[in-house]
Amino acid sequence: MKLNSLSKHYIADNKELSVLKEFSLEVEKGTIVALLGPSGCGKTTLLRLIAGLEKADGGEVTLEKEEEGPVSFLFQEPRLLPWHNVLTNVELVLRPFIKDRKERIKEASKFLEMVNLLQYSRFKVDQLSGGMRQRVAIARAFAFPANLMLLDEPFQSLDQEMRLSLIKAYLTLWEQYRRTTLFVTHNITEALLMADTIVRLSKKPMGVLDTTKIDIPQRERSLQDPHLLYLMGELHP
Amino acid sequence: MKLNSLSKHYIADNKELSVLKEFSLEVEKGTIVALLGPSGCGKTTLLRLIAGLEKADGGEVTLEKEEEGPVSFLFQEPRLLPWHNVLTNVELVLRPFIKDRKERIKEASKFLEMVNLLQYSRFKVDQLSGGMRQRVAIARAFAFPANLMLLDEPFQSLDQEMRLSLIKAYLTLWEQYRRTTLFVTHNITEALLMADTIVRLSKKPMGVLDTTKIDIPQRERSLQDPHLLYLMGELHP
Amino acid sequence: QELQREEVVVKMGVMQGPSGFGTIGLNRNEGYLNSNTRVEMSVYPSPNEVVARLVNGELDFAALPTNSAANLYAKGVGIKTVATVGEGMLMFLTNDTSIKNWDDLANRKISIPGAGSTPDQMAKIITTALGFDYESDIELDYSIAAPAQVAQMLIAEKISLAVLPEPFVTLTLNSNKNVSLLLNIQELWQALTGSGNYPMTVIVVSDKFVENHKELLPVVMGAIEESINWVNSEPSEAALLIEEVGIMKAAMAAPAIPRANLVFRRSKEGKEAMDVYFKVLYGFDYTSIGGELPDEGFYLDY
Amino acid sequence: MKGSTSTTKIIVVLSTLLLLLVWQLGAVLLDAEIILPRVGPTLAKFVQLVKQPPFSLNLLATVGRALKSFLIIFVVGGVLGVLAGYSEKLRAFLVPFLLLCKATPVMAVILLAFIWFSSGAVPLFSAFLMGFPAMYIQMAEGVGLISQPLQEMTQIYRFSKRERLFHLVIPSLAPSIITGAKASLAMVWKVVIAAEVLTVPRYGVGSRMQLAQVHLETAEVLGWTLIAILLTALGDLLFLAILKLPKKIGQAYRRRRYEAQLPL
Amino acid sequence: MKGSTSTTKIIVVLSTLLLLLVWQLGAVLLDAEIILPRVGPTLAKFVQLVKQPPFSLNLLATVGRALKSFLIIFVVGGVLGVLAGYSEKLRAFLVPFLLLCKATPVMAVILLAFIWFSSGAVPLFSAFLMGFPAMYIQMAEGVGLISQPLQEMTQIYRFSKRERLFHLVIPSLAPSIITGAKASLAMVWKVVIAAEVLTVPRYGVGSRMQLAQVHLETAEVLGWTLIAILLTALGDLLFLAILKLPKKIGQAYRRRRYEAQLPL
Ligand SMILES: Nc1ncnc2c1ncn2[C@@H]1O[C@H](COP(=O)(O)OP(=O)(O)OP(=O)(O)O)[C@@H](O)[C@H]1O
Ligand SMILES: Nc1ncnc2c1ncn2[C@@H]1O[C@H](COP(=O)(O)OP(=O)(O)OP(=O)(O)O)[C@@H](O)[C@H]1O
Ligand SMILES: [Mg+2]
Ligand SMILES: [Mg+2]
Repeated sequence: MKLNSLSKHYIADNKELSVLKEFSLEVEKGTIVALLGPSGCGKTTLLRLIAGLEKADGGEVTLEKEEEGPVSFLFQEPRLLPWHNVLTNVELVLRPFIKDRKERIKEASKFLEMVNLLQYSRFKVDQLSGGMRQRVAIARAFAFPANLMLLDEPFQSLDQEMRLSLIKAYLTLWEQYRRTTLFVTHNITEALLMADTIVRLSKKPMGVLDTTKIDIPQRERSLQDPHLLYLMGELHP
Repeated sequence: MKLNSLSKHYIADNKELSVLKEFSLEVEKGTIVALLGPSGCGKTTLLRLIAGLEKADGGEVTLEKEEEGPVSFLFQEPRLLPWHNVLTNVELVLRPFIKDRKERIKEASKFLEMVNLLQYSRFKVDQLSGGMRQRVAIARAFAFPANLMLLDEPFQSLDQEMRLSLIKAYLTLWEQYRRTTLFVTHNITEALLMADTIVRLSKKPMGVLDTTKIDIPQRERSLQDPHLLYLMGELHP
Repeated sequence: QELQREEVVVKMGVMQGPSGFGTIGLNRNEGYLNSNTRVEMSVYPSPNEVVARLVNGELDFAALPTNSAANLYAKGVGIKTVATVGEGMLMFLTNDTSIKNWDDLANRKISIPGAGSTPDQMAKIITTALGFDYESDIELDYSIAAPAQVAQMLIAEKISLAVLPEPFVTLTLNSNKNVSLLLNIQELWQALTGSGNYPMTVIVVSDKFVENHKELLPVVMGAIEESINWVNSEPSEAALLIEEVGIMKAAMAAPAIPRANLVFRRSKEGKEAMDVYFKVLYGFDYTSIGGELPDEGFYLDY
Repeated sequence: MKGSTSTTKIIVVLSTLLLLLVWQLGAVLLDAEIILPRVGPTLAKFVQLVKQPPFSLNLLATVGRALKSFLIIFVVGGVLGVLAGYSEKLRAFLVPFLLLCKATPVMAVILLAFIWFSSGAVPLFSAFLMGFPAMYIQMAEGVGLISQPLQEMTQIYRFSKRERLFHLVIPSLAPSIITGAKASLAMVWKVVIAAEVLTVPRYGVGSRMQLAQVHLETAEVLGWTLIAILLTALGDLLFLAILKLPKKIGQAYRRRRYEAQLPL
Repeated sequence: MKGSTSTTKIIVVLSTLLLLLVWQLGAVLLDAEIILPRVGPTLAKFVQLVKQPPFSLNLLATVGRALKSFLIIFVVGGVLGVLAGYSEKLRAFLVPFLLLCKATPVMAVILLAFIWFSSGAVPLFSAFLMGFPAMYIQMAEGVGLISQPLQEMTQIYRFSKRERLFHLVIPSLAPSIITGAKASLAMVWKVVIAAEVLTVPRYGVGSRMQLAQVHLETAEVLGWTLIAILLTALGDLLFLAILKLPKKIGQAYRRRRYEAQLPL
């Protein structure tokens, strides 16, 4: 995927707020890219532009052939359908792909199992805690057979243990399909464990501060690894 | 504050879900207590019980005299008034305490400065990014002159730098008034830097796994401190 | 001993339409009958309101459909009838040239303005007398309630048969040459009952007024009689007054006055015709006169 | 509005009794049976009316008209409202028509209705004109309140038109549908009866009312009015039942309330 | 509904023209001037009516009545609605009264109104009965849609009653207030004119209509109808202006929409 001098501005408080100005970034096909940046710098805006939810003022997004088609977007908020239960929320996005209802429920349940919510399948959305909602959204995003993954702070409001287990689960999935993945995070550990490339962003208008490539295959990484620890130190503010 | 065998259950999916069962905890007056626990274990429910937003099925909350009166509750979601701008959202909670409008705006601005949003004072809530909203909520909760602070994942969706600076800011405030503070977090670093006591919680029904006291005064703590690093290792899952 | 007594205001209510024509002459001298008696006339759009005000005691005199007067009396409202001021003036009209005779009415739809009104009752009485069962042999349609609108539809030839009162009869005949008189209800009534025309409008007076101002009764009634005579003799002048109080445009009222059968008959003289009328109504639909024939007390002579 | 608990039921009964008391007091003070009969005679008349043989015919005729109008309004108003909610152009296109509906006095239209339709259709037509705007506006405004983020979500996850309709639009609109339908139905009862009073069809509550009115049988008029009130009450109860019974709609309603309760 | 752009304006004009065309076609086909005159003569009559001297008196009388009824409905319906939204007991207490409003045929009430008030008050009274439920229901349901989390927030941060009203309740209710007020106002125009037709006060658009009707001046009836339509249109424009002008309300309205758009 290539982001080619994207520009985007908003009007707020009677002033023009330039969020992106000729922002360019190249993302290698099939890799995971972590985006780190201060709050309000424009990360969500960038993902929305890529997903086509927002129109850029200038510039363009070029996708590789394998990246075209359905996009999975894990929004910064869970965005669940409040009138459905947990299972239906996940199962619904599988409808175009799995015609058989039983099969579909089985597939959805697999992902609910992954986020450890299988026993809450029949709970209504308003009966869940904040973290549980986020996990349903994760199950939905991961279950959707997309060619491109955009994840906006995917593991926020989850405890450390759940975080690590979901990272592992995602990596297993990713190794299977090698979907290009962009994910926004504020957690350096997360970035170190998952990303092929870590991109640090600056504010106003958003620009690339630095790019760090990590050559260790994801499944071999460990937080005890001195190279990763070194990188962590480097990346810390 | 004493939590005395609190019980709370919900009805969901036609079943009874016991969230708290005879849960007891003692919190020393004027200290900061961090609550760590898996997603969905009942942390938010506990804070809501203390704040009086939910009624316990049994047990009671006993407050010290200094803890009675106004409570500041930083909800898990920002809960801002969408028809007001950033400044008004903060300024409104100061009305009963500062009669003079100019004074009040000055005070509110001080806290907006703290969360680094002063220049966004006139932005409407729907023009903010997720992290910016959270920061407005933080400014409001900190500005409110409460005798008891309940913070539900206060620094979620903020970048590392902002997190550290807000922790510092809160500690400065806290040293001034010594308000008893309960805060929920999934971030062990946060807990280590802020808490006098770290309470780890278990699930179903919620119970205290273990309690760790940290005797180093907050302002002397550093992430390089081997004792803290040791504790971090201990607390990691 | 012509002392300047306090002025007496006599409140009179009439309905919009031809029943309000006769008394219009009372307005000539701003309502003053003499130096200290003044008639204050109000025109109400529907009989309902006249009834309400009468029951409420706000009116001393009122012009009412004859059967409504009997109905009120039967229900114990303190009123009496003092004179008949209007007689029948209803016609069957048609714009369908294929309808020439009364027996052509079979299976036709006849538009009647106002269910339960005098046109409705007369239509039922007459068609029954002609040998129809109005429930099945013909169709009485009430879906256009206002006589003006029925006239409108007849002129526009959107309906073909209707029963209409004056002045709409005159208006319709003048507006569309295809419209013709099919049946004169009055003539049929006379043939049927052997009596004269039926009383359609009466003047009633409240018992309270009779009690308090018995001496004024002849004054007021005399003025009404004089007014009716004046209206009948000077239709175009009367029409101007009619327009002024908001009953109807002069141009429409003037040609209709001569055909509106405005009369003045003291109750003593009119009682016979009323008796016949009430008996027939009683046989047809006794609720329309309150369930019983009015007794002697209904008629007041002065 | 929650299901009635026993307290609220008692309050409803008490306040009904209070109204009856006010009526009785008014009647005693007025002391004119022809204008306002007392409660006793009216209720007696009411019972008599209900027992009289053509009662069910009159009732069914009115109920039939009302339900027919209501169904037409519900479908036409619902569909047009949703479409107009999405298309600013359709909304603009319908502005004059809606104005016409809202502003044209029934009287001015009755003649045209009489010509275009059979006379029996006049109540239907008037009811449509009066009831349509309520439903339409509720739906059009309801569409504007559909959650934009959820809309984006269905877009991203490629919901088909059908799925979007059933899993986003209809559940989101449930409260609007119910408010609109309730308002329209209440309107429809009233207008149908009023139109019956005006056009006096062979059978109908309004026809009976009109005749009773002409005959100055006030107790009967009030008796029929009571029947009209009970019909309306029945309609309301039906909606409460709808809110309770079919889980989907009811839940959607409650859930939409919840959704509206989400903070920033 | 966004402010009208030039495209939507053009569409409104076109659709108005279309309606006029339909009218003209209908008139030509019917070919009965007395029932449906053509567009030209009607517009001519309209212009003539507007120029005639007592025009403004008639207009002002009707507008006065409508605004008076509307204000009463707005205040009474608004306040009672909000209170009923909070108190299930008040809601239950008002159930019978509301039923009465919704179900009692205007005809049955007009008689009583004749007696209790001067006939000038009959339009006010009828308009109140017809328009009150729309406002009340909107407000009562609107209260149910006030964000529970924000309500909790104001509780925690100890907002005074006054502050809660101005910073939570009223902004949250803004869309309900506007929908309710629009619905009521539309109803009020119609009912006031209908009541004027029935009671024929000295001045009033409805009175003129009734007289024109009696005189079979159909063009004049339609001319007055046009005036009624324009009045209603004016009311709608006023609401659009209110939505645009005072920043607070307008923004609250838009923001409430945004709030409703928040996902779980
Ligand atoms: N209104 C409700 N109805 C039914 N169940 C509820 C309700 N609110 C919370 N629960 C349940 O109570 C449990 C605890 O919820 P709570 O929000 O306290 O969790 P938490 O510890 O704050 O989790 P998180 O870290 O994810 O926010 C969850 O299992 C949740 O499903
Ligand atoms: N609709 C809008 N109108 C005006 N300004 C907006 C709008 N949406 C976003 N912005 C502004 O754009 C900037 C970037 O927002 P964005 O949501 O992309 O930030 P972010 O990097 O995702 O931040 P966070 O980590 O806090 O989520 C912010 O300053 C915000 O105020
Ligand atoms: Mg963001
Ligand atoms: Mg929580």
